[in-house]
Amino acid sequence: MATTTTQTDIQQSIVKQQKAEQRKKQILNLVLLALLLLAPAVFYPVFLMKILCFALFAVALNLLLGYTGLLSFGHAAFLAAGSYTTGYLLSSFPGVTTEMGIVVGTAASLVLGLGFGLVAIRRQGIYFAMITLALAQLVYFFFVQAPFTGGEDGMHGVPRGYLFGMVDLSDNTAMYYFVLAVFLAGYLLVQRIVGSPFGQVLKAIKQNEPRAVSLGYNVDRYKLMAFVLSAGLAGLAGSVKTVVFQLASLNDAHWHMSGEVILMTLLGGTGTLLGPVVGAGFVVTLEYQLSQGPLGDWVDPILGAIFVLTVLAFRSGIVGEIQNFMRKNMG
Amino acid sequence: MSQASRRDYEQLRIDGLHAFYGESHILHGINIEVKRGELVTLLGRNGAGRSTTLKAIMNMVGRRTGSIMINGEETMSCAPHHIARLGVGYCPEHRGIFSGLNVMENLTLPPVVRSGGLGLEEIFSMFPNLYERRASQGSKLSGGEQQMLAMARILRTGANMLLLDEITEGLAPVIVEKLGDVLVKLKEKGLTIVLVEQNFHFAAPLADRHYVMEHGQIVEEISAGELESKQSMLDKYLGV
Amino acid sequence: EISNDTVKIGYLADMSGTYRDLAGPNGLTALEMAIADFGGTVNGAKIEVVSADDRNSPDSASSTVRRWVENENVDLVAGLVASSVTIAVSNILEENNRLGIVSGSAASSITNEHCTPNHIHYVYDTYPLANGTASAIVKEGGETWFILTADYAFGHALENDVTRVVEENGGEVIETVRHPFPTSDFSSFILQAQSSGADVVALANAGADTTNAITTAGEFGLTQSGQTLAALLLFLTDVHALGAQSAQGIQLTTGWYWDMNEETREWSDRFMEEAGVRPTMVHAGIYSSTIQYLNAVKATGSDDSQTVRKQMMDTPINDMFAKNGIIREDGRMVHDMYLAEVKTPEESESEWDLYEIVRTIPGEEAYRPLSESKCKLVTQN
Amino acid sequence: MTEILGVPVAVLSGQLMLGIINGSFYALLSLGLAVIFGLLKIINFAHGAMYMLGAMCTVLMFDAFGVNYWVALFLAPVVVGCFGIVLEYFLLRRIAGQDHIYSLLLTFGIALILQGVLINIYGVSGLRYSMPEVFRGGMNLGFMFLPYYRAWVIVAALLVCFGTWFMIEKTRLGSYLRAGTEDSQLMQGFGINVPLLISLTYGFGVMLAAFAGALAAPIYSVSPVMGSNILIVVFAVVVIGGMGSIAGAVITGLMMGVVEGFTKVFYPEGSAAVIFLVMVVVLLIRPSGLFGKEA
Amino acid sequence: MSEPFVLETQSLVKEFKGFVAVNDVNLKVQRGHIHALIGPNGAGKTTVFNLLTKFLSPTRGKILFKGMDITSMKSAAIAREGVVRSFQISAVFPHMTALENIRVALQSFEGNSFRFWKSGESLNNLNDRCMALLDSVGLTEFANTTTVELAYGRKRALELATTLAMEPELMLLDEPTQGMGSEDVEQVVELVRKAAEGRTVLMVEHNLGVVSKLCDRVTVLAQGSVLTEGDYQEVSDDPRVREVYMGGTATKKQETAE
Ligand SMILES: Nc1ncnc2c1ncn2[C@@H]1O[C@H](COP(=O)(O)OP(=O)(O)OP(=O)(O)O)[C@@H](O)[C@H]1O
Ligand SMILES: Nc1ncnc2c1ncn2[C@@H]1O[C@H](COP(=O)(O)OP(=O)(O)OP(=O)(O)O)[C@@H](O)[C@H]1O
Ligand SMILES: [Mg+2]
Ligand SMILES: [Mg+2]
Repeated sequence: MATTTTQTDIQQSIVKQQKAEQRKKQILNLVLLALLLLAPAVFYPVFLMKILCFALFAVALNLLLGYTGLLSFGHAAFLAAGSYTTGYLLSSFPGVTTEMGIVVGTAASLVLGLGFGLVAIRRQGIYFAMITLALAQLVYFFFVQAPFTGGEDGMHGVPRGYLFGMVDLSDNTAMYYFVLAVFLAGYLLVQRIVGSPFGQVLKAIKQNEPRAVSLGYNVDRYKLMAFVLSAGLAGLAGSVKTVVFQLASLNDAHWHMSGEVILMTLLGGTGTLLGPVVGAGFVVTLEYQLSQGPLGDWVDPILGAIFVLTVLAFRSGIVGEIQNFMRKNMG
Repeated sequence: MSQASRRDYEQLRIDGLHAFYGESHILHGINIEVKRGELVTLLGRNGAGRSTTLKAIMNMVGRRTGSIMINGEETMSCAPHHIARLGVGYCPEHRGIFSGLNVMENLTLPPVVRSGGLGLEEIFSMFPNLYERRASQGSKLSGGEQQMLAMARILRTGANMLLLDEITEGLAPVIVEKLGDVLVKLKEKGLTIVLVEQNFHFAAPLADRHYVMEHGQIVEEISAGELESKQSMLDKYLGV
Repeated sequence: EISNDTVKIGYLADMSGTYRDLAGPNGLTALEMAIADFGGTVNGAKIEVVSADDRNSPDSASSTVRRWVENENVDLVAGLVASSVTIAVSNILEENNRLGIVSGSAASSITNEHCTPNHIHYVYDTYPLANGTASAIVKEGGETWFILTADYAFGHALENDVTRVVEENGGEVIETVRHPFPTSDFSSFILQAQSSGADVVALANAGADTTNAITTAGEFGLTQSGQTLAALLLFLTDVHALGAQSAQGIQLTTGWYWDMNEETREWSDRFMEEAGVRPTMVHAGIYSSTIQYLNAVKATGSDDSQTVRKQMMDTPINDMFAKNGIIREDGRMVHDMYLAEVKTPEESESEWDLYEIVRTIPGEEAYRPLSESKCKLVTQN
Repeated sequence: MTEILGVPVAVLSGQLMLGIINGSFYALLSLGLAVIFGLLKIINFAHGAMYMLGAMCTVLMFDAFGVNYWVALFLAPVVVGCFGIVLEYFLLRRIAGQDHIYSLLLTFGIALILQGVLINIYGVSGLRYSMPEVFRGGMNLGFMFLPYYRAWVIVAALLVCFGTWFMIEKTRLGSYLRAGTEDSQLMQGFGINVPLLISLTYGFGVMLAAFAGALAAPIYSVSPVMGSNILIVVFAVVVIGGMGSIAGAVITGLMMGVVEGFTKVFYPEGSAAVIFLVMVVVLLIRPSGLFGKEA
Repeated sequence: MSEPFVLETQSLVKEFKGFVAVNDVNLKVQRGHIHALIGPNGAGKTTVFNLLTKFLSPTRGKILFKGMDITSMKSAAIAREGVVRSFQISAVFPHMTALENIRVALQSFEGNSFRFWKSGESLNNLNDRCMALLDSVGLTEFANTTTVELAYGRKRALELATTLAMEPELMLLDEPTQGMGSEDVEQVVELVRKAAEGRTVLMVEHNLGVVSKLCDRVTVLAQGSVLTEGDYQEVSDDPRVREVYMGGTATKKQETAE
């Protein structure tokens, strides 16, 4: 008898804890939403949109890196695939509406992600990272050679167009709220995925793959699914970015971009939902601010120093460290 | 060194040892004394902190306070490699076989710290399996073979104080028996041994004294002679 | 009327990457020298400068320039190096009706298919580079050509231009090879060039690719075996890096050289005091174009882009950078170009004494004639 | 003249030779990377920067003190190696045992700092360094003109590669190194000064990169950015060879030099991408690389 | 369904580069039995397990599960068929709580694990069963503890609970009592006995006390081949088994176990 009461007690306390965490998450979401809704009043919208695009990109990567334990070193390929596809459609086919362009761009990345995934998914650890890098380099080569990308010059003058044929996106504020909506959709989707039964399995795979196999999970399929979802979201980020900036360039496909998004994610904190968002915001803001000021030619060394510092002093990333701190000081 | 050969010489003395893994406080003031040539065991339930005690001696836990004297020398500020050089051989709980090295390499890996260790022939005659598998990669050994290798490895170094963590784990009864004989021989040679064991039937006939641990503390010290009289108390602690 | 009573100039260039040395932080120095020389104010209005690193990324450049023009009232964007950045920026400038003066980019498409009524291309482009060097060499008897091209837009443009010039002058391009950008080991390509048997080996690439190719050509004795090496785009900084020893005898086309006359020497001495190096043609162009811009603002009393551009087009440029330079309706600043030959170590008297000006190529001859232009501003009329 | 696919055999043999030379650089660089990864489990993104430092050191020592090539070839790696040890001691050591990705981030940060600072001092156009007198000129092999210096590159690189392989696979020190990477704490428990061993290993790996840099100084444009592009190619080489496999890194380095060389003849545009194509194919067939041990 | 043997191997052979680890093993495990596989170290027991669950593929031979040939099936598929193993070296999900560890196992039956759009709360209905399982291995109070923080023995208990959660038809246990204190061994014996009701268990175990108490049938493996088979008494009386495996302790052990 005694054991059953303790059992239910414990179980209840677990559920209560879960509820409390859920509430915390919701409050956090609301705070985030409020901040982002009000942000254009304070900050320059184009700049905010850039942050949101990269934040979505980083959130997509984090689904793999933070929750599945797969380090993809080729995510730039998906960003660029979304970016170029949308750019090409919108500038070459006047009949294509903005949202159609974005949807097709995202779909292109999904397909590319599936291709990458099928090739890469069975490799382990560092080999996985490197094969994604290699594939991304081949994609880069394709974009350099393909005539429609404009090569090194890039693709310019992509029209922003009208959303659903009604909202004029050339207005920065309208564009901002559209980007915000897309970002939130992506963010909440990842939040949902991570908490879902599927997300639990991803976590299990990350922590002990052979064990997950022996529990009857076909881990390759799970990993592939996660990879494709992540690629699609990265493509979505690329598509939206193209609409915002009205251009697509090779920078999006370069391996530096793959590296940068990893850095953003780590800096913010992998395995936390908000981490990549904060990391992206931080890196984009920092690069922007530094490149403007008198330290213009010191951007790289300063970024480098920040990375070094992060690894040495705040290993769990900005958000991770805050969480740790709160945990410690709140029992 | 004349001092060291005196039988009642204190080989190991632990005073007020506390140890931590990050935030968690595992050992709460442990006091242990082991004389030269003695074999003592650390008994206790799972999670009592026995392995942690051995690791703390080797300076392999996060943080420790207190005092650990080996051969009369304070080692709290020593790096692990210095501790080994004092003649301490450590056989870890999870065997610690190097998967990238083959059996031979694993075996000859620990540097000889003192003369008087076992030769390779002696070791191979003790564990013929290892001889058969000598060119195999460490990771390809069976569980028991790894255990033998982990034990054999430190016998070679000539260490005069052995810290052995669950060495009978996963071994076939014949081998366990043989291992018991080995420990007896080592004791005869004057080695000091601290043994952490679950298999009380294995440890009981070998040990001079037993320390019983619970929740990171020593709760009882029982000498071999007292074993009978204190059996029921021991059973309570061990939950038999 | 001058908006906000300030003329605000934004300097945008690669401050930390591959193109740093040809414009970069020293370009900002040139710009500031120009403002100081102009007197620091124009018609009583302040002249302000903001600067930013474009990180060679059109995204970064766009968000910077958008904020400059939309929020900070920047009137002129100067510098502009990587062509992807330049094209992206010129689109924004057109949208917001501000002015840009491009000093660093090489692509001739900037005033051709990508022309806008809102920018001016000031210093050089691929067209005269090919024109100057290739025609001179063909005339000296270099009939068959092997072109080593960097495999990106700039390289392709240069390659096309060279091929056209060579063929127009009666020469023949027998082989072109496109190398990835960037490449560090050119030995394989140099070997191919050697075995092609061409008279002339032309390098249609830039920066480290060119210097690497030249070093390797020297090592493999390309010129000893009788072939001529032609580098189509070399900046003074590149030649300086190579040194007279490795670069001697190379012919190249430049828009300006510091040691041409008293005026250029006087200015570049001042520049060297500030920056510690001799100026490239881009640095000189930034200085010159800024002065011209401020003159136009002064003359018209306005900082409206079209007014100023019109005024600049109407005023021939005569300063230490150009003689009788004219800004055409497509935005191209047409001025004389120079065919230079790198001096031998014996001839070179100092670290920066590197060029011998062999010939002056008149502007009209050097640049793409308007009749061939695809610029919308030209074809509309 | 005999031809293969429309290219004369003489040209192809020349390209083969050049491929091997170029491969020697890859071999040296990937060897250092493999040593560091294999033994320290550090993904050394600062490797390109160390290569660059080796070359810069060679040039700067000449400019400042007139240090000649031979001395520099020895001194530059030592200086950079010591620098590597300092880095290891003060920075990398602190993240020992953490996930790979932290070492990646840390070394990437270090590379950014080194490169950025040097760009601000020396610019990007490159520094001059002239070919040492003894190596001027070359020999005619019949099918090609082989500069003496390139011949020297092969000899030097192969000697160093072989020496390294031997030390790691065949000596006792090597077995300490290999074991230390698996469980350094336990190794220390056996009485081996693992921290020192690790510092020295990192220093040594970095030294190999710097040696390659010093070798490259007379023939490639020496500038702060020279390391950043070669980095991922070298990573690819290490992966194709099998991470951590010393012999694999060397052999694959040479092979990739040759593959790239031939691509430069048949499809020059693709010569930068071909290594990645090879990598994808190899990993599809052998998931742990050509010489990697099965996981 | 009516074959008496749930699992059968036919001339199973596994060679590693010239070394024969498993040599022509014909193993028959009867439905409802607790069947022990014992033998000296390196005899090939773990390897047999690895073959049965396809962590290794056999060089030759056949594996039949309920009469069905599963020799060429993949690991995960075999697990879903109902053959589940525990690991010799403890293998939990270290950064999940004990409860979550079990839930992941239970979840694999729900068949909805692929639905990434489902809310995580849908998993809470599994909590009751998780708690029951945890309780049965004495881990109730650790339900909400992150697994890394558990002592070794508790990890093993958790591992066992996870395996049970899979409701396997055939459970493969590789040294389930290894590293456990004697009190826990007792508990595990009880647990295995309980768990074995209605299913079949094949276990490797060096603790002969456990074997003698639990097992209906014992197969002795030595040097890759079957040495003998029978119930515990028969096997322990076999002088060959005493020589290669049990040594003099056999009788002693048996006494203490009783
Ligand atoms: N790396 C670690 N981090 C945090 N806590 C740990 C760690 N290792 C062990 N512990 C905790 O320390 C306590 C003592 O563990 P220890 O391994 O010393 O126990 P033990 O007596 O050897 O038991 P066992 O029989 O399980 O080996 C346990 O409660 C365990 O949870
Ligand atoms: N991957 C492998 N490659 C080569 N040999 C192997 C491999 N795996 C196992 N072996 C060898 O096969 C033999 C059988 O190993 P196995 O792990 O099956 O033994 P076991 O019966 O489980 O022993 P234990 O009781 O010690 O766990 C051992 O000698 C081992 O060294
Ligand atoms: Mg223990
Ligand atoms: Mg086993």
